[in-house]
Formats: sequence, structure tokens, C-alpha cells
Amino acid sequence: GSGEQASKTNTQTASNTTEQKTEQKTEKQEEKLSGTIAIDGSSTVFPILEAVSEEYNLIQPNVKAPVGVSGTGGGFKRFVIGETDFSNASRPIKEEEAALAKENGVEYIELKLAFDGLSVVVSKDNDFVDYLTVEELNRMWVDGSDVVTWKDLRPEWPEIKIEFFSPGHDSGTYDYWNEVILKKTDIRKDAQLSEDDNVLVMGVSGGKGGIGYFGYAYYYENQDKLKVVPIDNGNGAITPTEETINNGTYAPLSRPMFMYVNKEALKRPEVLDYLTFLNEHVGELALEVGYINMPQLEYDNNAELIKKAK
Amino acid sequence: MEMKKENRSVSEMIADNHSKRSILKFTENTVPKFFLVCASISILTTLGIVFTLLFETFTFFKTISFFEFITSKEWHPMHSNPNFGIRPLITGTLLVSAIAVVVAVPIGLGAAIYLSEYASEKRRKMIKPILEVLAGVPTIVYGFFALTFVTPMLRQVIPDLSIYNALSPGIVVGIMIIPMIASLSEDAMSSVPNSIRQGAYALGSTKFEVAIKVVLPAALSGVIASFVLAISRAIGETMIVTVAGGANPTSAIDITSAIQTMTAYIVQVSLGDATYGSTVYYSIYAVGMTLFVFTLVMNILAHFISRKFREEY
Amino acid sequence: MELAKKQTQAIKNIPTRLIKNKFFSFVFLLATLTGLLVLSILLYRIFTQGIGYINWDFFTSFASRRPADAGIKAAIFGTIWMMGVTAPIAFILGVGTAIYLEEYAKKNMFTKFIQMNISNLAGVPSIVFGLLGLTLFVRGLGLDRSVLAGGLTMALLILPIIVVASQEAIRAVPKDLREASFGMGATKWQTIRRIVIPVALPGILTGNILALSRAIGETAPLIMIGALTYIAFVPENLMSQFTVMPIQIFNWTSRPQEEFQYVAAAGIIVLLGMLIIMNSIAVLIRNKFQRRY
Amino acid sequence: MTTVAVQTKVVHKTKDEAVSNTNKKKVYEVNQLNLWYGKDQALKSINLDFHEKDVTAIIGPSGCGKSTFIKTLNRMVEMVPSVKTSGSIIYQGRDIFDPKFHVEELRTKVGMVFQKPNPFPKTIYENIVYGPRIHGIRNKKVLDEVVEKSLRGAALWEEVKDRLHENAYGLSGGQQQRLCIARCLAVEPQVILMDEPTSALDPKSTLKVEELMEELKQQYSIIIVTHNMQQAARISDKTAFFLNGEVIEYDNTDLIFSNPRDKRTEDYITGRFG
Amino acid sequence: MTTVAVQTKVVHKTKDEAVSNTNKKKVYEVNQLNLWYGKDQALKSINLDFHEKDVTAIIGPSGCGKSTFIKTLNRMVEMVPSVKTSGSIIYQGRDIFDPKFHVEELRTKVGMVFQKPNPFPKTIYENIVYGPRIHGIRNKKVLDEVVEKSLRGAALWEEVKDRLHENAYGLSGGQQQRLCIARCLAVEPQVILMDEPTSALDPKSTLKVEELMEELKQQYSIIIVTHNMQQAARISDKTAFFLNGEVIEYDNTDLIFSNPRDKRTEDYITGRFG
Ligand SMILES: Nc1ncnc2c1ncn2[C@@H]1O[C@H](COP(=O)(O)OP(=O)(O)OP(=O)(O)O)[C@@H](O)[C@H]1O
Ligand SMILES: Nc1ncnc2c1ncn2[C@@H]1O[C@H](COP(=O)(O)OP(=O)(O)OP(=O)(O)O)[C@@H](O)[C@H]1O
Ligand SMILES: [Mg+2]
Ligand SMILES: [Mg+2]
Ligand SMILES: O=P([O-])([O-])[O-]
Repeated sequence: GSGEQASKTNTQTASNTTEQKTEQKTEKQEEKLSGTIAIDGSSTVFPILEAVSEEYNLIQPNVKAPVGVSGTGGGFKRFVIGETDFSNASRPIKEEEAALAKENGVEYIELKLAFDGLSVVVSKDNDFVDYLTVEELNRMWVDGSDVVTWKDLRPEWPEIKIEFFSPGHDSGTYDYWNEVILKKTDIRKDAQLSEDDNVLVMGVSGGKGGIGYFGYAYYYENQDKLKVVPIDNGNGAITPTEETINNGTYAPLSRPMFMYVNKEALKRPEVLDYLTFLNEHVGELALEVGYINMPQLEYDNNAELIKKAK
Repeated sequence: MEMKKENRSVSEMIADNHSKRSILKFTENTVPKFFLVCASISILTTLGIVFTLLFETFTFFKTISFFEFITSKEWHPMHSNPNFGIRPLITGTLLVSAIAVVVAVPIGLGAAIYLSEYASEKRRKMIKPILEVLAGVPTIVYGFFALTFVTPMLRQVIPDLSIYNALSPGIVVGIMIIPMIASLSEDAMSSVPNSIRQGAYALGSTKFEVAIKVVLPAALSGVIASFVLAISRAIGETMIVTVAGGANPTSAIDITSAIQTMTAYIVQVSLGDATYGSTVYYSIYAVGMTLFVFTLVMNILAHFISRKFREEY
Repeated sequence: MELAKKQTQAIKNIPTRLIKNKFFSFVFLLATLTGLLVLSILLYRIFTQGIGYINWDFFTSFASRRPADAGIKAAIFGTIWMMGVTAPIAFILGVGTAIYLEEYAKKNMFTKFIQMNISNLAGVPSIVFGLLGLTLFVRGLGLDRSVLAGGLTMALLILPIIVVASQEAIRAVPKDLREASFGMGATKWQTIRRIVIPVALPGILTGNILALSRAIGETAPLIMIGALTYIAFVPENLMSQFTVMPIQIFNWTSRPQEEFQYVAAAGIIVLLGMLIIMNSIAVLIRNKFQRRY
Repeated sequence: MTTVAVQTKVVHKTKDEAVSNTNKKKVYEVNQLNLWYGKDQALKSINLDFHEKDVTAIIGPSGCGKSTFIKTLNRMVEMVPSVKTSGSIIYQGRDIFDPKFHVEELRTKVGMVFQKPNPFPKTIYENIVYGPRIHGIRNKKVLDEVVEKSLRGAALWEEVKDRLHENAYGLSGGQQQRLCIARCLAVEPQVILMDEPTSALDPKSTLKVEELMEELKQQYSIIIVTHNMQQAARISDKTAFFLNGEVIEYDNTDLIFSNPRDKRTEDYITGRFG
Repeated sequence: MTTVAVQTKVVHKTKDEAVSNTNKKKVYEVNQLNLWYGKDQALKSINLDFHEKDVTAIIGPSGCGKSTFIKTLNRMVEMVPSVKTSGSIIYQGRDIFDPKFHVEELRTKVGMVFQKPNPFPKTIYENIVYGPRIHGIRNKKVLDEVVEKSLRGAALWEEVKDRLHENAYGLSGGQQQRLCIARCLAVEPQVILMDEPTSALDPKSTLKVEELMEELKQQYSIIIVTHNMQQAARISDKTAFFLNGEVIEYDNTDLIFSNPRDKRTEDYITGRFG
């Protein structure tokens, strides 16, 4: 109890002093920092990092922080050989990827940035779907499923052909879905896969029978065209909202998003400065671009990790 | 002094200069070599393309048998039990191209006839560049035009049309290649000598008869070659089908439902960035190779048509 | 008697044939107008959607997560930088090749092969050039996703177009002028440099501009080499990362917020504006320098 | 050195005065014809009559308006958009500029043969039947007859009868020109206009075509432009001499060549200029 | 109707026999010249000598090889890749086919004027200085002098001296042709070859160019191809008649025209064919 308390206070003080130091440093170096930070990876996390870079450039216009979009897997591919400083990911790093990093002598830390609630959506014209259970989702999405029309799922629903829209295989979103809904089996073959989430939005909203899933932001921005489906995981149907995602009741489709940081890169002042800035502001910026911020505790943890790593 | 200068005539000065021509000779010899190097770049480019494709395609066929590639009817590269049968992608590609041809050939040819036979010089000079703008519109713009304008419009007529389908991008690809057909066919038709036209008019022909019975047959090889080139362009078109065609590789011939073309597959994979070295990664080269072979055949065909049947007026 | 009969029949037919002629002239005109109609619908939609977002700030700001703040500066500069690589390389190689083929090459199998090869390259899909750029420049030469890699890929892509256009322009130089020059004792290169190139230049430039305007609108090959990136700076050197207008537009269209569709439309207006300006310059050159020899 | 005296005085003669002792029917009456290309006047107050079953030659130096004039007779000149005309041309009693007189009809009745042979890039057979076909004759037997008759008429039948279905471009220049004449005969015109029909031909072919004209004269009225004075003298009944868009002299050929009334005509036919 | 008797016998005359009473220096000696385009022989055993400060006319019907021959004299004919020659052409003692005799040098000494005026699309001034410049003369003063002298030589100076820096395409056809002659004079050639230099010109301009030739003759040797017999008769000292790639007759002009030895020459100059 009290030990924990003490250590927490310690941490806080420590982080406070670091903050003060960094601030002083920043003030001193405000005009001076420059360089390029190599960021690549997930398309899901991209909007958050883009927002961070945009805000950061207002303070440090000479630091270049382009954000690439190669997908989580594509990002890791470059990260593990030391090509990039940060790698955005919508899933944790895989064992093979970690092994490769080790092989190449890349040491890293993992930061959690925000939550995303994978939203299952149907068309606005779909007036019969009230909620879906995880089992039902599994039944309709797996390869070899016998579900062709909505009626096949629940007899009281009309006999309208279902069209399936899913993010592509290389996205972390798909990986997550594959893990929690499909239980690592294949997705049905007639599902249309696209790396472009707007394509999915258009697809689902375009016909009465469509269903799809993607990040909360895409649902949030297209509420007028889409209807979100509450998900029942045995504890009653839960609709994804800021609150249910943040407090973890929207399960199992709520997931954290990560950023991996190459420790070596932290030796460069501009990288450290950027990262510090990021950790301070990522919560609010995530909210702004349609994701859900995490409890402050997580950000404090991040600060601790950064401090240790540098 | 003055005298001396007068005496040196131009021809003497020239003769003088001719005796010290070494620099000139050097340039004369070097310049063609430089240009030969330039011309060789184009061959290197082709070799580059062929080797790039061949090399990675070869790796692909180490894992997937060539036989499966050409015979299997299923294309599910990311399935845990993947299928790599190119047929669905080819079906999608040909479906879109066929629709494009149905749209573009009559319109393009009609426009070509109008421009070459009916329009006044002034009008032709005005319309042709505008049509060329149509060819210059970035395909990404066409892609969204297909998805957000043409598809919804078509759905008013065909309610069953999926949001992603072969019809809408097919039509829009057709629109995109209209200028190509119009312009190349117009070139072929305008190069029919006026004397032949006059011969027909002097027999009492109407404009329509001259256009259809004399000029068009005379320009036929050029016109057909323009079709073939336009088809090859349609086959290689990428962004329109990526945006509006969907991502559903299927061998079924159904223009109202989603398809996937070879080009769209390559974009899909490269947007997601398949892990370097995976079979899926190599598959884009195998598909690229197929695409290359397709367009190569079309181009050679066009070349052959316009050479073999070239009219000697 | 027979003659008279035939003639009367022929004359009787004339009204029908004239009606047919009228009808089809209308049909052909319609076909021509279809293209123009589609173009105007396209432009109308894009303009009504995007014009509201076009203002000075749009040109001077970088991309942003807020639609109202988003600008196209990085993409414009990226496009200019990439063209800065593409244009000179494609111009020198393309015109050089054309001069070689038209003026120096002997009519043998090798020349035929090069010629055929060029016309085939012109028909290779741009995405295949993207694969080449990815393998050769980005990975092979380790140029990464730089302006240089993008520019080189584009240069190869438009090379055949430039070669063919330049060849046509050179071929159109009247034989008379060449003969006149040779008749004065000029050498081959003197004739080419002082007569052929100056006379063919308008045609060559026109072809180059049209080819460049093709390169400006290309998306697929750059997606292949990975230029899909958030860039909030202007390239500084050939190895800088960059983005170009069609890529930026593609990026905007895949945003969740609907307003970004309008920002994309604004980007398209800028891109089309640039294309139309380039095409008009080409047409102007063509019309102004079109000489009847 | 001979200097060409350029006289500015325009010689206007009444038609009766111009062409003596003729009592054949008129096919064409040209009255006060003026023609402009844009602002440049190419034909100035032309008055000429042409008679049935005559060969009329039109001579004059390059650029004097010979082609322009002959193309006006079947209104082909109007294919140049800037052309404007005034005056009238009466063809068998009807003004050819009358809007009710369709050019298609006029051109069916008045055939034309051009300087350079211009067969269609089709077979010999298809070349001949083109005219009858567009006028609605579809009957294969009739067409076959037309082909033979026209080719015989153009003295080409024997040479090509075995290869009617080969491309016309395989023929020699002279044969091509006779094919063009045959194509013109297939629609049975009343008048045949010829614009330097032999100037692109070798001497042998020229001879053949000239002989052919002699034949055709029995049935058709022929108006022929030529820059070859000897040719005009050999084949024509009447000759009109053009200079700078005007008719300087029009008379029976023998008179023109033996006893030109105008100094410029004399200068021209003796080769002082042109 | 006159029939052209095509004689197949080739008339070979010795040169001395061919051209009588001349004691001027030879500039060109053509010996047994044969020329083939691919497999078609266009020139057959040509033997001709040309003399200093003579005007020699080459006449003959279309396609007989006049242009081919004159282009052989400055080796322009070799621009057609399939051309093959045999025999020799001696220009002032040197064989022009000798590899050591650069064509550039030959063509500097032997100027050429073409059928259609072909000024460069540059200013009048630039047209004239083109030749001197490519031969390495850069001095502005010298060039200015050359321009004036050449234009005076071509009787064009007075007409254009105020617009030397305007485009040459603004000149009339006749002026353009004289400009081409001036351009040719600028490098001070010894011989001027002319291939139908007036056939694209109107009578007035033709006259001017003919007068000019009379002038040039004082200083240069001129070899001129023409299809206009009268022109040949008016301006030349000697005339060669070509037919089917052979020289049928070569003699003093007055003799050729008054008393041709060969029936074919007679037929041609009296206009029986061509
Ligand atoms: N399409 C045209 N546009 C403008 N002017 C023209 C056109 N065709 C001919 N002319 C002019 O009209 C005049 C007469 O030309 P036309 O062709 O009738 O002469 P021609 O006597 O037939 O000469 P030639 O013997 O060279 O054929 C010339 O001055 C010519 O420049
Ligand atoms: N480039 C060429 N290739 C092949 N044959 C040619 C070429 N140029 C000319 N000939 C042929 O050579 C022969 C002589 O042609 P050339 O041009 O010398 O005749 P010409 O007497 O000048 O005729 P014209 O009076 O029409 O100018 C002709 O039979 C012609 O067909
Ligand atoms: Mg004429
Ligand atoms: Mg000639
Ligand atoms: O781009 P992803 O986050 O879906 O991998």
C-alpha cells in the first residue's frame, strides 16, 4: 500500500523535475532544434501522429517529422532494421518481428497512445439489426460460413443478402479482428477487403445489406450514413462510445494503439523533445481526431519509460 | 592594312578554316555516340522492367506452381490456405476493359469522324485540345467521379447494382480513353489524302458517304490500331478501378457486382505493404508480369495491324 | 433511255441521302459533345465542392488534420521538385533518342528494334513503372522514397511519349531545309543543331509539356514507391522525402471527415488548373509556331 | 530577254463574238462570274459558253485560275470555306448556285478527273461501282455490267479484266488515271471536267489518255485544263486563255494557235512566259 | 496524234564530238557515270564536261534523271541511302568520290539552288550568314559585308536592305528564291547548280531570276535543270537532253534547238511528249 504510494509520489516528483528541465531546455533550444525524425507504420495510428507532427511543427518548425503510411506490418519491417525512429502500430509487435529487431541490434520501448473501438456498422437503411453477439459475428464472418442473408443469422430478420467489408490483411485492424472475432481462422472469401477505410464506409452505406468494421473515427465522422451495432459479449449489448471504450466495457473490440521507439534515436535531442511533446499532448490530440484518450496513468507510465530509455 | 583585308576573300577564309577542322570532326564523331547512348536507355528501361518482373516472378513460382497460377479459378492470396489463380483478376480486368470499349469505340469514332470530316478547321482546333484535357485528367479524379457520381446515378436505373461494381469504372475508363481513340483515329482519317475525298465528292457523294464509304475504310488500319492501343490503356488503368471497382476477385461475369483487376490488386497490396519476402509480396510481381505480357501483346498487335495493313495512298 | 432512267432514279434518291447525311452529322456531333459534356459535369462537381476551400492560405499551408487549415504547399513544391528531376532527364534522353532515330540511325534491325521497343514502352501500364521504380531506385539503388527516386521513375514513364512526339516534330522539318543546309557544305551535326532542332523545337516542346502534364497527374507509380506520407515541409534536396498533388488528393479522400472530400476537390481544382495551364501553353506554342513551309 | 508586257486593260468580248461558227447546244453558260478566296479575287468577270460534245481546253500560266474555274463548274471550289462567288452559271437551263439544285445532283451529271490519279484504296471493281452504289443501285448484275461498260469506255477493260478484285493501287499511273475516268463514266455524266489529267503521267500513258478523250468526245462534253500547249492544240475544239483570273481570249483552237488576237496570248503560246 | 517512237539504241558520243568550238577551262568532267536507286538504274553511262562561266541547261521529260544527275554533282544524291554510283566525276582535277575529298568542301565550292525556294525560317540576315558561320567565320564586320555583297549579287539588296532582320518567310516567292541564290553566293562558290529554280515562280519573278542568271554567268559556272524549253533556249550556252537516264544529245544550245541530231530530241523540244 504505502510503498506503492511512495514510489508513485517519487515518480511524480521525478517526472516533474524532468519536465521542468525539459521545459528549460526547450526554451533555450527553441530556435535551434532541427533534424528529421523517421516515422512510419499503421494507417490507423497515422491521424494521431499527423496531428502531433502538425502541432509540434508550430513550436519547432525546423524539425521535420514526416509520417509514413505503410501499415503496421510494413512499418515494423523498416523499424526492425533501424530504418525508422518510431513505428506506429495498431497491434503489439509480433514475436518474429521482435526477434528480427534483436538480430539487428535494435532496442526499443513500447508506448501506448490511445484506444480505438473497432466499430461494427451497418447501413442507415438497415432498420432491423439491434445488436450482434460475438458468436454471431464469428458465425457470419468466418470462412465457410453458411450465412448468406440476414435471415440466415436470425430467422426474424429479412432475407437480404449480406455484403461484407473489411480492412485489408496487412492492417492491424484486421489482425485484431482476426484474433478476437475470427479466433485466428480465415475470413470469408467473399468479403471485400480494402486498405482505404472510406472505401469501406461507402461500401456499407451504399446498400441495405452491408456490414463492415473499422476504427471508431470513421464511424464517428460518418454517423449520418452509418448505424453502429452494439456488441454483446455476454454482458449485454454495448455501444462504442468515448466512455465505454475508455473504461473498457466495450469489449472485446476496444484495443490500444502503440508506438514503438528506437532507443538509439532518443539520443538525438529533437527526437527526445518530440517524444516528450507527444506524450504530453497525445491524449487530447487523439480525442480530436476521433480516438479515445487513455487514463492519465498510462501517459505517466510512458514518461517513465522514456526517462529510463534515454 | 585595308588592302590586305580586302584581299582575303571569304572563300579563302573558308579554305583556311577547313584545314583546321579537328574540333569539328571530334564533335561530328562524338555527338552520334551520345545520342546512341540516349536511345539505349529505352532498351535498358525495358530490360529493367522485364528483369525486375522476371526475377521476382521466378521467386514467386518457386512457392506457387505456374500450373496453379494459370488454371486455378480462385484468387485468395491471404487466406491461410491461399489460392493463387490469376483467372479472377484477368476476368475483372477484361470485364472493365470490355465495358470501356463498348463506351469508347462508338463515341470516340463518332467524334473522330466529326472532327475530321464535318468540323471546320476552327472548330477542330478548338475541340481537340479540350478533348485532350479529358485525357489529361488525373485518373484518381476519375476514380472518385465514378464512385461518387456515376455509380449513384446508375443505381437509380439498376437498383441491384453494388456500390462497387465493374460497370461504373468500366464506363469511366471508357470516357477516359475516348480522347485517345478520337485523336488517333482522327489523325488516321485526316491523313487520307484530300484528293481521294475530292474524287468521291466529284461523283456526287454526300459528306456521310465520303466519311463512311471512302475515308473510314481507307483509314481502317489506323483506326483499328487506335482501338487496340486504347484497350491496352484500359487494361493498364489503375486508380479508377482501385477506387470504384471494389476488391472482390471473382471469375463470375457479372457487371453489377464487385470485381478486382490486376492493377487494383497490385495497389491493394502495396498500400498495405505486404511483408517483404512473403509470397503475397512476390505475387504482385507475378501479376505485374501478366499485366505486362497482356499490354505487350496488345501493343505488338497494334503495331502489326498498322504496319501490315498500312495503306499506300 | 436506260441512261435517263438511271439518272432519274439517282436524282430521286438524293433527298433521302441528304436526310441521312444530316442525321449522322448530328449523331457525330453528339458523340463529340458527349466527351465535352462529361468534362463539364466533372468540372462543375469539382468546382462547386472545392472552390470554397481555395484561398491564399490553401497554397501557403501544409496539410493539416483540420480541413479548414489544410493546404497544398508541400504537394505543390513536391510536384515542382519532382518535375525538376523528371523534366531535364526525360527531355535530354527523349530528344536525344529522337534525334538518334531520325537523323543518325541506319534503317536496320537494331533501329527497328529500338523503335518497336519505344512504342511498346509507351503502352506499359504506369503501375508497372511503379514496380520498376520500387525495385530499381527505391530498393536497388537505395534512393529510398526520395525526390530523386520519384523523379527518375516518372522520367522513365514519360520517356517514350517524349521520344515519339519529338520524332514527329523532327520528321516534320521539311527535307528542303536540310538539303539547303547540306548544300552549303554544313556537316550533319551543324545541320541538326542550327536547322533541325530550332525548327522542330515548338513541336518538341509541345510534346514535352504534354508528357509532363501526364506525369503530374500520375498516382499509381508513386503509391508503389511509397510516397503516401504526411509531409509538412518543402523538399530541400534530391534525397528529401516528398509528396505530390495527386497523392495528397488521394490522402485527403481517404480521410474519415467529410469536409476533407471538399479539400480534396480544392486540390483537384489546383491540379486541373495546373494541367490546363500546361496544355494551353502547349496549344499556344503549337498554334503560334505552326508554319507552313 | 523578252519582257512580258503586263497589260491592265481587260478585254471584254461578247460571247458571240468570242466563239465563232458553232451551232451545237450549250451545256454551260457562265455569266459575269467572279470568285474570291477571302479577299483575293481569283476569277474576274468570266463569261464563257461551253457546247455539247465539244472538247474545250483551258490554258494559262500557273496560278491564273484555271483549276479554280473548272472546280467552280461543279461547285467543288466551295470546299474551301473562304470562297465567295458572284454571277451565274447556267447548266442546262438551271442556275447551279440555286439552292434547290443540290450539288450531289450537279456532280452526278458533271464528272471530274483530277491532275493526280486518285483512285480509292479499294479494288478496281469497288472503285467503279462506288458511284452507282451511292446512287442506290444494288443489283449485282447491273453493277457487273456497269463495271465492264465503264472500263471498256475508258479503254482499260482488256488490261484489268482478270484482276478486277485487286487493289487499284497496283495499277500504273496511267492505268490509275484511266480507272478514274472509268469511275467517272460509271454514273453516266453528261459533262466531264478534267484538271491537267495527264500532267502526272509519262508520255506513253499521256498518249493513251489523249486517245481516250478523242473517243469520249463522241458522247460527252469535255472541259480540260492543261498547261501543255501542244496538248491543247492536238485535242481541243475550242480554247480559252486565262491570265490573272481573266479570260483573255476564247476561240476555236485552230484560230487561237494560228492567229491569236491578243499579244499576251501570243506571248504565252510561244513560250515567252509561264 | 503523234506517236512517240521510243528508241532503245543508246547514243554514245565522244565528248569532243558532243560539244563543239569551246576553249574554256573544264570545271567538271563526268566519265561513265552510272547511278542506281537500289536496283533501279537512274543514270546510265553519262559522259559530260562542263566549262567555266558557261550556263549549261539540262532538259528532259519528268523522271528522266535530271535532278538525280545534278544532285550527283555535289553528292547530295547520297542522302538517299540506297544510292550506288560507278564512274568518276572530276571537279577541277579531283575526283569527287575520292574519300579524301570531303563533301563539305565540295559543297562549299559548288552551291545549289532548289526548285522550291527554301529559305531557313530565320531572318534574311541569318539566312545569308548561315554559310560563312558554319565555315567558321564569326567576325561581325566581315559577315555584314558578306550580307550586302551577296544580296547585291542576287539583285535583292535594294528590296530588302531595310528589313534584313525580318523573317525570310515574309518575302514573296521570287524574292525568296533570289535570297536562296544570295545565300549560296555568300560562301563564294565556283559553280552553282540549279534544279528548276523558276518552276515554282510566277512569270515576273521568273524573269527576274533569269536576268540574275545572266549576271551571275560573268563570274560563276551555272548548271541548270529546267523543264521549260524556252527558258533553256533563252539563257543557256549549252544544252544536254536527258531521256530515261541517258544523255541523248549534248551540244551548243542554238544547235540543239535549231537542228537537233536525234529524232527524240526533236520530238521533245517540239512538245510531242513530256
Ligand atoms: N484554297 C485556296 N485559298 C486561297 N487562295 C487560293 C486557293 N487555291 C488557289 N488559290 C489562289 O487562286 C489563284 C488561282 O489558283 P489556281 O489553282 O486556280 O491556279 P491554276 O491556274 O490552276 O494554277 P496551276 O497551273 O498551278 O494549277 C492563285 O493565285 C492561288 O494562289
Ligand atoms: N529517292 C529515290 N528513290 C528511288 N528512286 C528514285 C528516287 N528519286 C528519284 N528516283 C527515280 O529516279 C528516276 C529519276 O528521277 P529524277 O527525280 O532524277 O527525275 P527528274 O528528271 O528530275 O524528274 P522531274 O522533272 O519530275 O523532277 C525516276 O524514275 C525516279 O522514280
Ligand atoms: Mg491548277
Ligand atoms: Mg526533278
Ligand atoms: O494500418 P493498420 O493500423 O490497420 O495496420
